[in-house]
Amino acid sequence: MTIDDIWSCMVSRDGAVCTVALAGEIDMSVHEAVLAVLLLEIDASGTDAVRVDLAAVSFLGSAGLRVLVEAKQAAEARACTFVVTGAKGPVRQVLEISELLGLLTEDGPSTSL
Amino acid sequence: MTIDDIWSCMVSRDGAVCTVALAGEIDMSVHEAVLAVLLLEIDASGTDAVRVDLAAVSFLGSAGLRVLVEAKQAAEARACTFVVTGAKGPVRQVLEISELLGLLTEDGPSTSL
Amino acid sequence: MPFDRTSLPPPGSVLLTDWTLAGSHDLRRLRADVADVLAGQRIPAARMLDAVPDKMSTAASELATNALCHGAPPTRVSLRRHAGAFIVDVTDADIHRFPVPVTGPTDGWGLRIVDGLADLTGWYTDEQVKHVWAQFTMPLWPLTA
Amino acid sequence: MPFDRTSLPPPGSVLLTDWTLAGSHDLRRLRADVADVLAGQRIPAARMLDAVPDKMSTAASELATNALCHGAPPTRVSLRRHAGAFIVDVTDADIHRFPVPVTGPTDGWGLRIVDGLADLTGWYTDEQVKHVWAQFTMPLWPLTA
Ligand SMILES: Nc1ncnc2c1ncn2[C@@H]1O[C@H](COP(=O)(O)OP(=O)(O)O)[C@@H](O)[C@H]1O
Ligand SMILES: Nc1ncnc2c1ncn2[C@@H]1O[C@H](COP(=O)(O)OP(=O)(O)O)[C@@H](O)[C@H]1O
Repeated sequence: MTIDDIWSCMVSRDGAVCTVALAGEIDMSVHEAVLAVLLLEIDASGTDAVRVDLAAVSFLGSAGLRVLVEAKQAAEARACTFVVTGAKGPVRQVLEISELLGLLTEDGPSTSL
Repeated sequence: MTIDDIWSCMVSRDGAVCTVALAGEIDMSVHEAVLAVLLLEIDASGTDAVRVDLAAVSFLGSAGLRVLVEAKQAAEARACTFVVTGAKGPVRQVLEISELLGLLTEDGPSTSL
Repeated sequence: MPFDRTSLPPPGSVLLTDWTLAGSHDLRRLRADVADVLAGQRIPAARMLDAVPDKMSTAASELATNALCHGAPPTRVSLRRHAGAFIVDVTDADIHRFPVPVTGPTDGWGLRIVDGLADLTGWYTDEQVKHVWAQFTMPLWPLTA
Repeated sequence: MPFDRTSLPPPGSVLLTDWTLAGSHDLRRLRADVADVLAGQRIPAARMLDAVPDKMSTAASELATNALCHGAPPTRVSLRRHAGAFIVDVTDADIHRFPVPVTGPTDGWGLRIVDGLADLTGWYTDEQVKHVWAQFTMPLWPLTA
């Protein structure tokens, strides 16, 4: 058995903008933990915007999509901006197929990175 | 305003042993997110033991202590081993003052690192 | 609409490997193994693997996730080969509940992802288990002038 | 037992700095600022700062956390100097609820940490606000032979 890095998140803040940088594989075995982190940052006092950086995410499945959509809905309900950045490769493809690229990212469906 | 790294967690796995490496400052503004991550790893199918590595934690306050104690209790309730490692400096001092070093770590109260 | 009625995969495919999953912590290993097995296959000269390993690894993970969440154990995944294509087939023991295309904002992403990635998808039941499958054709090399 | 009855800090201390906290996201900055202000103080020749900045930064954070969680706004933190010691004093506007030592497995760590770190602790109310304070004495250099 080898040691596997499963996932990680790094939370940083620039004034009222909170960035959550996720890494690793976001599947159903970790989606609850990721959602919990995102919802708490969205609810945090002093937060106007949450950016989720997916640059280091190597797998994002349907459970990960659901997390992003639920976080987006929660953010909208409290007038917090929520945006996803850095998706590339298979992660970006999953966002494209699901037609969520426009909803979740700033670059929209027609821009390619 | 500068960008502050607030906290981060990295979850890795070696067979049935899950390691959660925390970093940054664990205070009341992040304790719920940290607890959510720990409880989900404790409950994960295929996990027998959870190790929390505090080596990169620079501040651990009462909210952080509460998280560790609650996680320990949850782990015991499902026969999962829960152990804290790597505490040093002010973090270790807080564990010593609160007399939790023996309960939470393997080295116990009399060993100094 | 895919997954909206039963359909069989093309007959005559050959089993390459299979896996039994105990829980969601096995998904990660499944994804890596699927990509590895595909990367080790001999590819016909006219075709290329291209993004098939990534796509099938995602599809296998999604179908197995559904079997774990909505079906009944055991969850078995097999990878099969059929001429210029590969098939991932996931079985679970619930023959009374089956894939239902859903289009909510938070639900139904699993089947939509598989449909978007695969060239052909379907499901059927036999007496013991339900099969949900997806087929991926290796692209042909573009003809050079 | 500390914090179990009202007591005043030593009289005649001098205010160094104060902060007003809007919420828990200000705790981090408070901790850094407390340590910075202390590091910039002139220290009497016979004494050293030693671990006082770390300890006071933790104590200030704990007392402010309590004011935010259990007291009423505004939460104000002041750092005062008194001869060979520093005092952190946290006020909030709730003069009817006050520190209560608690010894459960999951609760009561805040006051226990402050008690463990500080040399003297206490609380009192005036007409507007409640004060909870902790005093830290700079250690004397050991006498050399
Ligand atoms: N293996 C399965 N066994 C039983 N039902 C399934 C299976 N796979 C899918 N389904 C049904 O199809 C629906 C849609 O699946 P999916 O698109 O993966 O979305 P979700 O899992 O978010 O509901 C599920 O809600 C479930 O009712
Ligand atoms: N500033 C305050 N205002 C009102 N009550 C307080 C204040 N500080 C502490 N307390 C009381 O003292 C108790 C113990 O505080 P503490 O040791 O920090 O533990 P905890 O916050 O986990 O309860 C609190 O539960 C609260 O009832």
